[in-house]
Amino acid sequence: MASCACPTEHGRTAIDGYDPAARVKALEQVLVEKGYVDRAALDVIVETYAREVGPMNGAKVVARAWIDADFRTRLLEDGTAAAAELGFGGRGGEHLVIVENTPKLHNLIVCTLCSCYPWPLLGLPPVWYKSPPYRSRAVIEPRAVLRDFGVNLPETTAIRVWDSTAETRYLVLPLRPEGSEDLSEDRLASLVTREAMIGTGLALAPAVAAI
Amino acid sequence: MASCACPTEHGRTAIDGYDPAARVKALEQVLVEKGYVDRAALDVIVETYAREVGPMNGAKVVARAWIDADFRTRLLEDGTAAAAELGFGGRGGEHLVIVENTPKLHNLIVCTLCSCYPWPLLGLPPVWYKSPPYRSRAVIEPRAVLRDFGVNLPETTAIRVWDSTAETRYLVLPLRPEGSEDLSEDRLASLVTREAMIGTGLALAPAVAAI
Amino acid sequence: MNGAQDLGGAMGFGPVRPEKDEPVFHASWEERALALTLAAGALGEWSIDEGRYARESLHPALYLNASYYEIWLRALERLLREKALLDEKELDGGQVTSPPAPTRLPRLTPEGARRLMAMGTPYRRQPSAPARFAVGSRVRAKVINPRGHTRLPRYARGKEGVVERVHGAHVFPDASARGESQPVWLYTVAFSARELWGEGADPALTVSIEAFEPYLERCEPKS
Amino acid sequence: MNGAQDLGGAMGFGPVRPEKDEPVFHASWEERALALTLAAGALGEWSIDEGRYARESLHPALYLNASYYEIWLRALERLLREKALLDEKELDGGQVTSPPAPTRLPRLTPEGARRLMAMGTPYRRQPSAPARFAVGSRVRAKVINPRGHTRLPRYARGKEGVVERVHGAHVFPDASARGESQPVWLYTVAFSARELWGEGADPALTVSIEAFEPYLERCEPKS
Repeated sequence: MASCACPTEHGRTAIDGYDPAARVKALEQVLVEKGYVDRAALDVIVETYAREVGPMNGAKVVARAWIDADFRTRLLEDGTAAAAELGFGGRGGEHLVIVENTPKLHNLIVCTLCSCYPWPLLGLPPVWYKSPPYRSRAVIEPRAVLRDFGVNLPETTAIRVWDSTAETRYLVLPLRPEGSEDLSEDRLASLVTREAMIGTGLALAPAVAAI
Repeated sequence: MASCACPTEHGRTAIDGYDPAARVKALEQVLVEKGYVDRAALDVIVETYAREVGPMNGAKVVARAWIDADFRTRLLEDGTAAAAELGFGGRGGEHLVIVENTPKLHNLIVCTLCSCYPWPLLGLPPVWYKSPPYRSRAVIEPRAVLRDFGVNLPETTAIRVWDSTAETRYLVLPLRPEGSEDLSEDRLASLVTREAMIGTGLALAPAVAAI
Repeated sequence: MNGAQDLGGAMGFGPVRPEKDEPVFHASWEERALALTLAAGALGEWSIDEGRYARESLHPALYLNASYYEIWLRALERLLREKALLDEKELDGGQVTSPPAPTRLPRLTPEGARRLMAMGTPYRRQPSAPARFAVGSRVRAKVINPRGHTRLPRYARGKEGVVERVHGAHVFPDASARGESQPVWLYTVAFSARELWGEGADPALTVSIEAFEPYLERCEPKS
Repeated sequence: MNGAQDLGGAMGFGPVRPEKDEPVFHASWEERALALTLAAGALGEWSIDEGRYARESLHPALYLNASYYEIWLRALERLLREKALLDEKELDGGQVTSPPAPTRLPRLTPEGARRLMAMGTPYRRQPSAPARFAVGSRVRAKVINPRGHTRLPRYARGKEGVVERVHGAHVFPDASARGESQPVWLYTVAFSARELWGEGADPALTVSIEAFEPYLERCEPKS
């Protein structure tokens, strides 16, 4: 056993014996019995985020912005309204702001205080996004964080970090990769990873995406 | 099981299975075998702090200051030298500073960054002194901390908190209690609690000490 | 509050560890913890800000050892208890022992859940006063250390920045967490890393926060 | 470093719980953890500041869940490993598997232990330059966020105070933790609670820190 083991997110025993799986089961039972909660409504919520809402939504928005300059303009001006044109919006994305990468400026999204994230465009946030290493370091050493993701930006590239401390929700419009000029909107969307829209990654090169 | 249980200091299982009692036993064995450590020297260290050095030392310094105005002056001017007159000094007290309570000013000692404490005068610090509740709150809401100790100071009493962020070590010279005019130096020392010398308590009234 | 949630600039947590092909949920209890949190929240008994405050009020040693859904779940239990929807026995025993309490909003139906996900609940409000600041205003984040909920992170307090965006008037979280309604102007305020972190900061780094007007004062330029 | 050790002003830890008639040690392993830390430290392989840095480098989730002697013990293991006095196998297995390494100072004898306790190791040094500040000087604690060891707590950074005492030149912990020797002037600097904590701070509260000269800059009065 290493003496400086870092606590893991899963498969861990809480210090006070708290067992989330057992607690949540009992809690659901009692809330349903007391009439506060309808199990079918819970299923709808789970289904929504397990299947319907995820990074594929944001990727469609990005791809459209890459091929449609007018949409791009509207998107950067009013993210909520432009995303709604494609049918995206709702809970956790009531006030969307899209920020644009340029060859000289790289954007990065974080929520240091909790886990704010543009749900309608990206779905639920990944564990790392909600965890102390990312939340603590993104605002003080984002270049080092980017290296954890295998992204090495030139020192001359400015970095802009957006700490989501209100109900405004940010999404990065990544740079359109080289060699993607002839791709269809669908193919373009397949280049747009979740990480690219958070800013911890870049859009994939067409060759990589094709593999 | 309460869901907001506060971790206890003792009898707790570390999240990573670390067992301090087993680790320290194995560690001592290996360090002795490799010749880095002499068990008899370890015993001397333990004996020193288990029996010889403790708050009774500081109490003697305080009692002397209460009855000897010249000593008090020297003590407030150079704590290290004055404590040495009574034979006290050494590790963890190389640079002693004594601060004096007055009817209008109450002093409180803390080490927000670790556990700095005037060892030669007070011995080893109590658990609460080293723990997050005290270290976090003493510098922002000392009056509330004092209430945890049953001490209610008038709002008009100024509070001065000394955060021990260097090798200087602080001790509070508490107010001499009323009704203690005729007591011997030894009896006076018995009124001086550890808490009184940290600033989380006051010197005992003679009647209380006699019970 | 200066709780464990206020992580910006903290050190010692190690590298960020992205998980390859991470699933949306890692266990079925996570699905239910999410759904229960949303469905119980839809009863209208607490605001999103009260919910956040319940999470950040967890003992820091628990907060930093818990997975995020465990934090949500512990906070949900706390809210249900505080609002007297469930009592301690019901939480611990999993058995109903008291009659249901009335709630501000009715139980969420499946259709209502679909609507809630699709529409959200906007936080923009009619302003009650003109904005004090405009794009380009130099502002300083106040030094405050409230015991209650706040969305001004410690790392920005006392620091000077520039207003970059004006988002209109929004629900003020510090008041909302106390059950009060107080729309205030919301701004994006950008700070140089040098201002936030001092010597040795990345010279090409700018960090912004979303700052509610009560967090800000007009900046008196340094002499 | 901005580790879990930097607790001043943090919230959520609950009340202070003094223990009635608290014993000096709560278990025999605590006695040995203390004695081993002191005896191993006397080998001269690390400074008190390297020792502190080893403690504050513990993962915050571990630091906040550990008793204080457990923190010491985990840090001691780390130092012994880093200085190659013990290897991982020896730490985990409790069996010697490698020859002892040479140390700067010899093994502490019982007599040496008595002397160490009685004499201590003073930290005052000959100054290499005159003091920049005097009693009454108005100073500002710099905004710094070093990755390494520092004794300037976060709550004081960027804040203005007054020099109250001058302690002479002392070992500078930030350098000492890197194994470097650099005596610098040490001051007591007092801050009003209003300056440290802002609105709502106790108006009759003053807090001082012990500040090494490199932490301070002459204060330009606010306009």
